[in-house]
Amino acid sequence: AQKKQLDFVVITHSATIDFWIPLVKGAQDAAAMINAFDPEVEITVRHTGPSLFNVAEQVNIMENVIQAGVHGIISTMPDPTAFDAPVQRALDAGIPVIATNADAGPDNPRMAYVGQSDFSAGQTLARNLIGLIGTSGKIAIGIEDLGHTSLQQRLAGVLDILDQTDIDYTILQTTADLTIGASMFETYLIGNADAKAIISVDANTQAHGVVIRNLGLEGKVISAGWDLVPTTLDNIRDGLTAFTIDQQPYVQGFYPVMALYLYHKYAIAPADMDSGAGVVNIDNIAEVLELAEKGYR
Amino acid sequence: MHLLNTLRSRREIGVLAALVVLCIFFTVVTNTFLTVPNILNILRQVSITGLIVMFMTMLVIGNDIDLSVGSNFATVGMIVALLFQNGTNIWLASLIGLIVGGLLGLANGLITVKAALPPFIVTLGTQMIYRGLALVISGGAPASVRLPAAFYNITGARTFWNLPVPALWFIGITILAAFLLHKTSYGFKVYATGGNEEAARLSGINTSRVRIINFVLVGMSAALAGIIQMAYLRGVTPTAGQGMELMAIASTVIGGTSMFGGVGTIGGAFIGAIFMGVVRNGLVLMGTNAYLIDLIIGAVLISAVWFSTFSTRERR
Amino acid sequence: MHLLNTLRSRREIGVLAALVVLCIFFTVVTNTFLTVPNILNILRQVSITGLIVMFMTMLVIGNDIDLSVGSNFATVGMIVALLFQNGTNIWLASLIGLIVGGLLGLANGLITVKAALPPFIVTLGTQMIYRGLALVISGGAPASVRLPAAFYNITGARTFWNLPVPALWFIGITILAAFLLHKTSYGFKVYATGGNEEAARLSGINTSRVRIINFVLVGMSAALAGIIQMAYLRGVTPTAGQGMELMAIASTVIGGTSMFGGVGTIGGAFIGAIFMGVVRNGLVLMGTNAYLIDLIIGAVLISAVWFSTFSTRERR
Amino acid sequence: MENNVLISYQSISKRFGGVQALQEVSFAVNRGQIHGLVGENGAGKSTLIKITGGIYIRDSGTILWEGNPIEVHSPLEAERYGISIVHQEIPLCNNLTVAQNVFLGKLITNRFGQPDWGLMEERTVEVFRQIGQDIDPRAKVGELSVALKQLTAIAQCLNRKSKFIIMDEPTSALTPGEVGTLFEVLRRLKAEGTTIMIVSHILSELMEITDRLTVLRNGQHVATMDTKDTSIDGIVHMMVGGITLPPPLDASSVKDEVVLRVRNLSQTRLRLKDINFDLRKQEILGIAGIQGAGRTELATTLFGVHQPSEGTIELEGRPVRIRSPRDAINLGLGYLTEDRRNLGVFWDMSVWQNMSSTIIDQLTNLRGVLDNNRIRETATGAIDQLQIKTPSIHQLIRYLSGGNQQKVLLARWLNARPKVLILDEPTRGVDVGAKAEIRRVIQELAQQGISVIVISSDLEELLAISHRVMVMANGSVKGEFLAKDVSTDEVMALAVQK
Ligand SMILES: Nc1ncnc2c1ncn2[C@@H]1O[C@H](COP(=O)(O)OP(=O)(O)OP(=O)(O)O)[C@@H](O)[C@H]1O
Ligand SMILES: Nc1ncnc2c1ncn2[C@@H]1O[C@H](COP(=O)(O)OP(=O)(O)OP(=O)(O)O)[C@@H](O)[C@H]1O
Ligand SMILES: [Mg+2]
Ligand SMILES: [Mg+2]
Repeated sequence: AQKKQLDFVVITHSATIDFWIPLVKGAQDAAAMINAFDPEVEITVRHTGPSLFNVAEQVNIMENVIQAGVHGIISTMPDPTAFDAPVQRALDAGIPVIATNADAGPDNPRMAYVGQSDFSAGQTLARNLIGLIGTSGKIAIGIEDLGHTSLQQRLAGVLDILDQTDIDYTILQTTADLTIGASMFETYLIGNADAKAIISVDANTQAHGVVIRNLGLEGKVISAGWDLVPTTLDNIRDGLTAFTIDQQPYVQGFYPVMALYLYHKYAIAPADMDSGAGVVNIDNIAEVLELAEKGYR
Repeated sequence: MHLLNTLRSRREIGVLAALVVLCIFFTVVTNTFLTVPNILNILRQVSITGLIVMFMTMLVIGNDIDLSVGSNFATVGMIVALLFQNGTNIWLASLIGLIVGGLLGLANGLITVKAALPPFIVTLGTQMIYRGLALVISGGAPASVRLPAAFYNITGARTFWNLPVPALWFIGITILAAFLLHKTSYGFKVYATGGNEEAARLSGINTSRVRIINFVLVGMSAALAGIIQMAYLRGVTPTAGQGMELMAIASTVIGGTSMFGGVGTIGGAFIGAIFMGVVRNGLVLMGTNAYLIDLIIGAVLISAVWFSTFSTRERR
Repeated sequence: MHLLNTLRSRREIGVLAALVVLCIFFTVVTNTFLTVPNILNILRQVSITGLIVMFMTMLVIGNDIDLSVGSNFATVGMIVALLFQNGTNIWLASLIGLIVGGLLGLANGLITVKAALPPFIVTLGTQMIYRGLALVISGGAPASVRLPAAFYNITGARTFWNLPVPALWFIGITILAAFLLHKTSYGFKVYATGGNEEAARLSGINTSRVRIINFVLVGMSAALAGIIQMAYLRGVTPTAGQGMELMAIASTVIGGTSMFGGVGTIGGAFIGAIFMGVVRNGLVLMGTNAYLIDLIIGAVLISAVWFSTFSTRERR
Repeated sequence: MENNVLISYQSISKRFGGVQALQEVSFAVNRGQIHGLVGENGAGKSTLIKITGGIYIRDSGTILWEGNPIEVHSPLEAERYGISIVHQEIPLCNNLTVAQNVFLGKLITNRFGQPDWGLMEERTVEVFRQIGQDIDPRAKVGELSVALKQLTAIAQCLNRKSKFIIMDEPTSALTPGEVGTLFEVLRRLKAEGTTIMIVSHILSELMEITDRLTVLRNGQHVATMDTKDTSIDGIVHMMVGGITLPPPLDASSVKDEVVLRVRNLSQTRLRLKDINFDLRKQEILGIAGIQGAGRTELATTLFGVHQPSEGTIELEGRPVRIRSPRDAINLGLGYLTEDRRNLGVFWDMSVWQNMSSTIIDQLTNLRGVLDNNRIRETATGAIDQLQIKTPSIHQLIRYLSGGNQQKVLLARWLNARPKVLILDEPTRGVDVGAKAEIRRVIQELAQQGISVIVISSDLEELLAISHRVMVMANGSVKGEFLAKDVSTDEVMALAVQK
């Protein structure tokens, strides 16, 4: 019999960074599993998006994708309202939409959201940090891009906990450029010899290692942050960075494809799912490194 | 009429031909490119930057440049959204937004002209300042708005047989700009100022005023774009519009405007604005790898500018 | 000697005075600014962009501009890191990286000069193309490297009484560039080309060659910066160096180089490069609100350029 | 008598850095007269004019306009008083058409406030007809010859119908015929009551057209007198303290050996047709013609700026292909441009740098490192030889007067030691003293074995300086004469041939 062709598209807000590799792999693995399991369908998964963070451009791309006529959209929605209209247009055109990784909130007509709650993940980081440095002292918090919704949410989660302690924090805008990021932390640590920790709410965490090593502050300053970037994992293994928060993006790709399949096959309504906040530290680093190698983490 | 008139010049013919070739290519390789909804889609997508391109073109013809439009765009969108959230009437808020946009442009113009500094550097500085403003007033958080229908309908909606309103604004502003640049003495003064500021001044043209007005106009167009974008997306992020200035300048130059001032048309600018939108749209429709899209756009940009200047290049 | 010589001109005096005022200010309001480790820190921090500023200055004096250096920087860093990861000897990999950087610069130069297109647009296009290259070859993933000590020691380390090696490279390249621009006939030709390309050509100067060599030099300096940066950070991200071109150009202009070509010095460029680093450093030491930093930097940038041109502004 | 004065300068002073451009200059211009302003290069003529036009602000002194002190801060204000100026440096918008330039800043608009180009184009044609030119009002000024650009600037000024017209060297790019027509227009304006002040380095012109003359020297006022009470020699004496013109040429020094042989040279785009001539060793060959004759085009084609579409060029008996100015220089050619402002000077560079651009590679030691001693020797040598007035070799050329700038550029080409030197309008805008010096230098060069081609619109000078003259019109050669055998009228007759 003729197989039913289902084209799904993953749209991310900065399609060219490798963060999405596990997410897309999760989606493709799910498609492969279904294709093997169900002889009646043939699912394809394609990944697209603006090359760098740009909400307006992402909306344009979503509109173009709707125009091209696909059978399901899995999209990050790093803006509370911008995606309302295009998602509605997709639904009107009979294309189901699931939000992944970054959510626009329940007012958006998307059918479901799969991903980490940025705010609670921020709280998780802060709680773990307090476990290491106590409830007082000075720290710096780096954020790549002021105004980026997810990052601001994570920051809010971190501050929510820190504001209940005596910890004195300074916020640094590190930009996505590691040189500037490293300079900012370096300058901060030179200016604040008594600082206890530096943290980042994004992949700029990888810059911590160099700074701590160059200033000879190994063991004196705690480093923590987000995402499983190779350099960050190396830093954890080398004892320069204490821990990093993993969003487990594999799940954020895998589950939406499953949900879209079930929607097309049995009209089962997709449901929300929390992809959790995995903490990676010296205890589980070996295992994570191995999985990251394979593209699952 | 104006458009037709200005199209006669050879510069636009080159890039118009390139645009046609591009459209034929996309029509052949995708089966969705040449459909009414997609054409409307492209028009809508280019309209936000396109609004700015018109006055950027006028500014560049006057031999200036503005790198701060993207920040201006975000700041104004943010101001209007926050005023509205705090209970200001949306029409009043928009008016204030337009005025603020004009004032930010005025600041660019005054510093550039009165302190005789290169506009590239001045507006690079104000790009950072205005972006900082957007961040400070918003605290870094995006703002969402639920606009009254009357306002939404004339800014962000799709009306009249699904025609996107932003595209109508774009076309309206294009006609307005074409009139101003090609049919009034103000437009003539812009060409004179950009062609040889010294000569224009010696013959009694107040070139400082022309240049400052140009900056105000481009500032107001960025503000208008910011307001329409805010309405269309029903909200605004303080990081909106980054890199927009470069795309606006690129469209301007693709449209045949000389970066050395004195030469260019609104008709060309219109084609230039559409051109960039068509490329982006077509590439996504083709399912091009995201890693390659910017690379291809960069190459197309250079080729398009080459095309648009080819016909007028001096032969020897 | 060269530096001292070039410092005599008034343009640099203005911005040097501004730099001194700024340093005094930061010394008073913070108690860590004027300490040896912090000064070394600033030197190290400005060194990466600073390397590029020197040749960007030469390029701008020749009346060109390069917006693609940040992408070139990332591409080369990435190529060297990946070659090394795949078993290539790091010295060979670095040599290849430098050559690639030079070739990317050569491409900019050839397109700009031979197709007679504005360098702003050409290098805006190649900025996207080279960034695309970095993304394609890396698959978007950052690469980390464990470099051999010998290589690390002469690129990224801190040696000789904790002196950061990147800063030594920066100073070395500054002296080299000063020599080339101010003491050789090549430098003379750069000034002539930037001052009046037609007249230079009629004097028998091969202006095309001068301009293309300038592009190659700035490309190679971006490559060198990319390699040193990769060594210092022990890795590289494909998104590195975004916006670097604008900071390099800003430093160039702060240092007294005219955006219209023909005027500028390496001594000034050196001060300009330091200036931007001091501002960033001082603001962070002061604990300035992150939301305000870019805003302040933008304002300081405009003021600094105003200072550096103030003394030479034409009186009437 | 007093109310006969339109404008009166009283103790005007102006200083630029170390240069006292004007020092307590006082004189008056009478209503309805043509007033000549003369002085050597750098005497302060343009400075005085720019002060009148609101471009520079004087340091001290008073300007009385119809008896009342006035302050002019901008060209616009000058315009309001009815002062209109043709500046020496011909600033025009090259991107605009002739009509647009003529009406620049003075647009005629219809009742909707829109520019009425049709009307303005008609008027432009009219104004040009007055000065004896047929013009396409829609031609882009950037594509016009230097002469037409100058006429456009003049047309712009005439079009304003001002009370007081100032022309700073309006004739420097014009041929005698054009100058004649222009003077007729000026006389008519005078008859209509317009006051005119005019600067020129061609004193015979001033003797012909002016009623009164003011002489400036080193920024100081020397004298103002009625033209009929003085003579060219008298003025020269006041300006520079007397000059000696070089002795007439001795044709016997010209060798038979042909250095440059041009055969059937054509350049389609530049409308050069079938040009043939020989240039002998130590010969000075003058090329005469009116604007548009194609003399500059011939010179730049020989110099490798353009490629000939047909024909051959032989240098010292060898056929050569000249692809670029670089090639030309290597083969021993030199070319001094007629367009000093745009194609000659490096404005932000010093005197020595401007002199050295053709030989910079020779002013280095082994590895391209500049040799400061040789640079200094070469530069000071040239300054002495050409008597260039500059405080030092490091002075920026922009601070030199026009004539001295011209001498610096001449030095640039002497330094290159060419076998064949083409000088395009070498004495344009140069004062009498410097003219004589440049003439002397040209003759010395020929004596030293260099062959020189001189293009000049000053026919008298051309005939005085050359061994032989070649007349061009419409891109082809119309005739060739020994200079001593021909009169200016005979040459002009050929030059205007269709
Ligand atoms: N903007 C300026 N800055 C510095 N010096 C200047 C400036 N303008 C003129 N000068 C100097 O003032 C003096 C008078 O110059 P001016 O141009 O008035 O001479 P001129 O009589 O018009 O000479 P020419 O016949 O060569 O045109 C010269 O020494 C000149 O170098
Ligand atoms: N770049 C150009 N493209 C096309 N035509 C040109 C160009 N430059 C000059 N011409 C034309 O070539 C002809 C000759 O130019 P030009 O008037 O400069 O000759 P000339 O004999 O050197 O005169 P003069 O030196 O007295 O101005 C003119 O008709 C001019 O319009
Ligand atoms: Mg003068
Ligand atoms: Mg000529």
